[in-house]
Amino acid sequence: MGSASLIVLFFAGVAFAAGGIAVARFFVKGTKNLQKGQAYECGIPTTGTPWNQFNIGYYLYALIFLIFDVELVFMYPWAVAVKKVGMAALGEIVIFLFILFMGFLYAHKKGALKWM
Amino acid sequence: MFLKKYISDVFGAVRSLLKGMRLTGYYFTHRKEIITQQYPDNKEEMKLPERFRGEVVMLHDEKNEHACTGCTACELACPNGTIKIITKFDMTPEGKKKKALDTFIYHLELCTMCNLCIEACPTDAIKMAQNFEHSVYDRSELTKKLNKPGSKIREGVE
Amino acid sequence: MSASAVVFYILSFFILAAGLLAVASRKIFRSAIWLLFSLTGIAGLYFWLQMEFIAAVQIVVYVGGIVVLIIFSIFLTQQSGKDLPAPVRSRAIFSVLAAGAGFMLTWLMIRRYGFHPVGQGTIDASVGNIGAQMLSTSEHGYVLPFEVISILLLAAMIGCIVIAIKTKPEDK
Amino acid sequence: MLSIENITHSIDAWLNSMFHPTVVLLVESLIVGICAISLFAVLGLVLVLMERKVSAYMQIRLGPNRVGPGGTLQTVADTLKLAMKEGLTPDGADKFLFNLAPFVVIIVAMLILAPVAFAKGTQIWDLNIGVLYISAVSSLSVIGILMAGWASNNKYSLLGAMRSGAQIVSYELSAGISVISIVVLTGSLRIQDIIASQQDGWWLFKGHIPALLSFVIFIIAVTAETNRAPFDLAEAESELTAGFHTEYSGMKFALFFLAEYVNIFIVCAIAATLYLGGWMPLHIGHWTGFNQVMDYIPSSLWFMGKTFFLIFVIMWFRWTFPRLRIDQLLNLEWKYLLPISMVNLLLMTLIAIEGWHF
Amino acid sequence: MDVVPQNMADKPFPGEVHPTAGGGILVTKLDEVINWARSNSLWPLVFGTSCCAIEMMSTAAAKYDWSRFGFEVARATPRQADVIIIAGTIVNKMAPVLKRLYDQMADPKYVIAMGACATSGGPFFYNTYSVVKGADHVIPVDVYVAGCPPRPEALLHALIALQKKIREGVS
Amino acid sequence: MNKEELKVRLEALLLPPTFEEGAEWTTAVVDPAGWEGFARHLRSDAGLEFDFLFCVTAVDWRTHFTMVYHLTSTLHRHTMVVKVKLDHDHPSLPTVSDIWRTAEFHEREAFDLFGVVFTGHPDLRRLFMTDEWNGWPLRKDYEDPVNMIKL
Amino acid sequence: MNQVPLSHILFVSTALFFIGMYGLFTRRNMITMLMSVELILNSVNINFIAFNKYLYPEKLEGVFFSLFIIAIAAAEAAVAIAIIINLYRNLRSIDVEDANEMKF
Amino acid sequence: MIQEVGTTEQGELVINLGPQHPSTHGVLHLVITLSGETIKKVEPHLGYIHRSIEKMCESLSYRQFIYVTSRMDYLSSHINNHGCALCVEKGMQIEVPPRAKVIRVLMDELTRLASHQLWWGAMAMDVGALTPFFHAFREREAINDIMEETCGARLTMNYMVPGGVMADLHPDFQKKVKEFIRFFRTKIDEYDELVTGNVIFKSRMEGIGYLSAESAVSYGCTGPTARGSGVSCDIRKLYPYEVYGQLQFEEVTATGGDCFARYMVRMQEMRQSLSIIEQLIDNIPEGEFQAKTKAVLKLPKGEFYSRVETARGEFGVYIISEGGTTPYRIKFRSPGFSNLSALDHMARGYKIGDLVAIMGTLDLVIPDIDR
Ligand code: SF4
Ligand code: SF4
Ligand code: SF4
Repeated sequence: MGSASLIVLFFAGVAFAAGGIAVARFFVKGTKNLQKGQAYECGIPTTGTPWNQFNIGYYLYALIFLIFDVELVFMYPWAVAVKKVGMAALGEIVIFLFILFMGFLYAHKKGALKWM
Repeated sequence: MFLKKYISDVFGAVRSLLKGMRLTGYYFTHRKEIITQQYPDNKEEMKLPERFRGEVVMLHDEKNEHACTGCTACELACPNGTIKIITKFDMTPEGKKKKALDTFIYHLELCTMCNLCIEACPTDAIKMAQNFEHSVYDRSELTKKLNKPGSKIREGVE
Repeated sequence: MSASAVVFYILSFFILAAGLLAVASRKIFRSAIWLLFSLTGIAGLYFWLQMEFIAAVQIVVYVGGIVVLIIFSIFLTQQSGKDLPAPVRSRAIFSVLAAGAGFMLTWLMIRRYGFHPVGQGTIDASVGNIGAQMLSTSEHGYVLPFEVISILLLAAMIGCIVIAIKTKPEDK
Repeated sequence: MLSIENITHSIDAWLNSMFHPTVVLLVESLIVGICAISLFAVLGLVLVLMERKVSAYMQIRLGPNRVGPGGTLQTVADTLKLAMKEGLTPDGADKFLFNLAPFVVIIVAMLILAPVAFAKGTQIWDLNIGVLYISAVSSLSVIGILMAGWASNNKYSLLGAMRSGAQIVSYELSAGISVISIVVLTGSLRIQDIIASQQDGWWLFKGHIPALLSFVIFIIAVTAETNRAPFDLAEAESELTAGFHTEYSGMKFALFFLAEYVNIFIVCAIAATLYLGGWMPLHIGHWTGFNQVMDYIPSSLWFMGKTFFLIFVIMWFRWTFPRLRIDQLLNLEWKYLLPISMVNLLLMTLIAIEGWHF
Repeated sequence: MDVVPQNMADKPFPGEVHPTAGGGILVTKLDEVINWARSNSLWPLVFGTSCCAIEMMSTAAAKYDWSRFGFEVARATPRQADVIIIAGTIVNKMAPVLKRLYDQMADPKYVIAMGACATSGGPFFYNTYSVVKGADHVIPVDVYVAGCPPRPEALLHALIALQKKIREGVS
Repeated sequence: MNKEELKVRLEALLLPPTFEEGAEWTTAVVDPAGWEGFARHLRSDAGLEFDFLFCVTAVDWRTHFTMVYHLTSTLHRHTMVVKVKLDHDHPSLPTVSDIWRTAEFHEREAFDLFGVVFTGHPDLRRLFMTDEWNGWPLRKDYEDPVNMIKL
Repeated sequence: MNQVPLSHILFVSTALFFIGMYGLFTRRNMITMLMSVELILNSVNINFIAFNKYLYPEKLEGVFFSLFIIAIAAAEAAVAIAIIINLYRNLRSIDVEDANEMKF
Repeated sequence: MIQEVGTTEQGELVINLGPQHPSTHGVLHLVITLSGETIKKVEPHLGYIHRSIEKMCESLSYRQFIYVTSRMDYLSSHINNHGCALCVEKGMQIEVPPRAKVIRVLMDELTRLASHQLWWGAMAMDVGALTPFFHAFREREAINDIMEETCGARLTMNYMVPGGVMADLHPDFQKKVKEFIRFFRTKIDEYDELVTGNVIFKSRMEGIGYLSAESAVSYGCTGPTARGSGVSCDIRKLYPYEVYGQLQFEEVTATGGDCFARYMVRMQEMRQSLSIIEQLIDNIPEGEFQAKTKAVLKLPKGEFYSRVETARGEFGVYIISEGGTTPYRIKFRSPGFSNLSALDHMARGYKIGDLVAIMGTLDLVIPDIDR
């Protein structure tokens, strides 16, 4: 099957998830009480909301990831063509990776890959 | 230098990980190491040590007689009020009034199996049984009367 | 209308609706999610156009990268539970009018201009061809941009780090 | 010989002979959809049971053995139970996204199935960018997790989701590079081409040390990408109770659970395809006799065997290792896996161009 | 802290004993299947307050291995758990937490009171100012198991008793 | 230093305490006012260096309270006990949590169960009981008809 | 594919472009503005691909252009977000208006 | 106040860990202030298992109160009982027969082993390795079986009585213990293989949760927690009771002060306990297992303090007697209480994952802290 399969699979996924959830909707009558809907935090009422600024050290990784991700994207066509093109391709990728590796080293040196 | 350390780091790490995997792998492949006892199915062959304390029982002989004089020593010895002894006055043949046990109430739900009551009992009327299957749906079922209905004190026990 | 066309219209509707919600939603996290859907829809459009490679790239870079980054920065800088302030009424009207007028204008131009296929024959937009052309040093080769991209990425990375790390000591 | 390939072909032929092409398409879609759904269900049941049994044996105990013969119905009972459990939505949650998240995760898991070759000629769509497609679509699942974590309005969920966000995106890189290093050898992204290139031996054996290295890196990276222990920080039980799915219950939780296992299956299938030849039986160079013997084993068995072996390895990891801490986890990726895999890729390229592989 | 004993504030302790839901026995085929599934997949909440929790862990561990019954999937969040095994003493400060955890569980949910403390306060029944005299003052309990602590087999027995109860559709 | 030497050494202090006899360890009794200074001496004076406060107890004697501090020195391995007598109605005492960090929790405990107020304590709150709990449960006159079932 | 005229695809891309424009005009928050910019870039990409497909099917130029646009967009997004975060750290706000006041 | 807001100005998040949480080993409630993943502050909230044992003991007789103490630190229940019995004996000046002394020490060391085994399993589980837990319980079950045979219960044995032990050793005791020693010697090497040497585990432990010797003393830490920082504080060595003075064993200390040091101290202690048991098992003197005591015990007026070394550190019993049959005031000095107070100091600046590891190496038993 061709690209139609994506549509089929998409709907299969929807059907699967919806079916599963609907069963419970249909059969189970949950009891209601005041505390049920509150957020769970080890049995203690939560204070404040997590939907707030959140000091995370992850974003630098995400930034650098994005750059490398793009690099990866360019490497796919390269990888496919590399056997056809031969040695030149190796040279090209060495230059390509070398430049990026510089950036990587720089990031490392600057401590961007250190946890904050 | 840096590279050497880097590589030896990686190798050391992988070695230690493989060691752990070897051990779990060993257990995975050696079923004889499994020590599980299948509880409800092994009831027959299950042998509990005779000292195991499961619950307090009162010994009755075949004539439905027990050795409890109703002295309340066990009640006093019990640290958490598990035992309630209700006494009554029996008439001895000589026409004297004599204190005797009426009901031995035992709150299994309170008992901590500490053995102090058994130690305290002067006549060894009670002992620890090995029964441990105490699950009930209603907790009032756990309050027990230990002396059987109609039982009376064995002759000669003071 | 064939099935394929139906798919196209559904996809376009999806893209536009999600895009519209992305710019109109008052909850910033939802906004990001709608953007995500819109971008995924565009990837779907590329699939439909049989440009699988570009579609995959679209997903990898936009969905897997940029949107995740946007979500992270939302966590970092926003009270993501709070509603964004509603746009000022006058400004909203102006924007609608401006965008609408622009759209009409462009649309009219597009309608007027007839597009005619220039080239003949087709080339398979497969990864192999893309790769070959990318690596070729001939006139139509893209090897120079390919290398330049790496420099661009290097620059971006250094830029990011310099900017993001700048205030770090004060934080600590 | 009865093989899946023959069955699919005969069904296709029969349908085409009987009905109009559109009807055929519709019927086939239906079949594919049902197959996919049942595959999901079966995978979920089997893998969860397998996990429980594997863990039990490693932990010197018996594992489920009382429900059904030898405990085989255990996961059926679990699934039924979960389906019959209330699926509650917290009051404070963003209800729409909260309920959408399991859908996203499941749909993504479904979509990745498309190019997986289950047996010779059994593939839903032999896409020309097969492996790229898989790594692209699987990067979508992080969105589902982030969505779930954020929408729950729960601190544990949010922390877990962000951890997993950072983790998944990071490990995508080395997984991607590992894939590329095989693509360098095969010169094609198409799954069938990759498998065909292993006619005379699997890449793991043909590709010298670099192939082995990239295989190891790939396994580590996908373990991390699927949030499995020792990289299960997103749901680190001893830290964040249940991580991003803390607030999910009933079927909604089951869907996350299921998606996790299906993802494991898929990544292991990909690893098997890339390095162990997918459904390709074990062939060694020109030992024709040996190769023919191997061919007698149905291709689907080969595929499943390899995949399940890899799944077992990943489970083995889980039940052996302690969990990493978040900074160590990212360190591992950025300081070890990524540089190593980059260098490894260059080596691989050299091998590929010079044709040094077998 | 802000642990307002929501449920305790208005009623003085010991308060009332919560009755266990019961009554209508369902016997249709479907219910039978559902109850079979439910009874065989009781996922406990990771909840242990004191000594009994150690015996609960022993039950989970290799020698007694409650995974044979499919109980081993201990969930840390009440949303995904089916049964609370109250393993240990409940004190007044913990009672609102327990209540809250119970409330936050998704239906259907079950409770096992393990040990003397959870059943009745046990050793801490008399002369203590802070112990809840039985967990059923806080939440309804399905199965009680006495002992201090009950040995692992006793807990397994309680779990089997709970399975039986579910299968008969009593709760 | 043995018991006697320790006693001599303590008597040489600026505000010498009184001693109780017959106990296992040297037992000094000081009043609340002098306690903080005394404690500092105990902690830092050369030769004493009681750096390890291993037990803090409050005792309700119906007429007054006593705080009992068990101290030991990890350097010289000698042990002593300090008792501080407190008023029954308003028991209050300067904190020593800045001298021995461990006192912070122990004093909170004494506050929680006996109602002894430690002035200058960084964070004097209920430790075991809920914040809205009434009364000081370990005092002898504590009555709780609701929770406490007397045997 | 062939039943759909090129102009319909162009309609989509144009509409998306102006949706992005609208967002850019109304939003005051830098992150949402960045999101609008992404929409605009995407609409351009659609055009490149569509033109390539419909008008120059024998070439790959459009593909390459959109590839590079995506790369540049990613780099741009990365830098933009770094700037936004930095601004946020200094100003505790990422409203454009606030950013104007601070000249640096 | 911070708790009102949930998130402070600087993007710090206030999060509750416990009372129901897999890694707090019971009902400890920690309020953690986080900045990202980094811990800014840990505030323990206690009392979720405060069972008013001290109050209760004021109305229990000297025979009775011992059994409650096994519910405090239930993992060292024998040692707790031992401390109480010692204190009563000190007050009554009861001379314990030598056989009872040896039995007590044997039981103490077995308990310590069982406790450390459980700790090892639980701690490995905290850092995410699940299998060690089951392996640890296998050995623990072996000890439990021995205990059950002699004492009649698996966990809360109530075996010590003032003046000796409640019952004589089971005839099989010696044989079983020897078997166990042989068995455990092989298994403890497996422990090292599975966890100690593991690179992930090591990196989770090394340099984490640093506690200097001075702060350890100042915070009143005892037991392996303090010994991991190089503070010598083993009561068995410093103030020997029963037969400890005549035994050959080492006080294990390490100087690292981090989680790994504490971990190693406990691992070594297991080996030391084994050697103590080996020394004693063949030399159990014959004789009475219980001194003759009066039926009702009355302590003379006065104050009595006794201390023993539990698996977690120094356990003190402080009895103030007015001369009656019940104590006037009784105070238990629990090791965990002081150890816990150092948690905030140790955890600041580390990650959540580290906090869990630190708590693991502190080996907290919450009822012991709350009493
Ligand atoms: S065993 Fe202990 S608790 Fe139980 S009745 Fe006897 S003395 Fe009381
Ligand atoms: S059981 Fe024994 S101690 Fe108790 S009342 Fe009867 S005779 Fe007395
Ligand atoms: S019943 Fe006994 S063992 Fe269980 S928690 Fe209570 S005191 Fe501890």
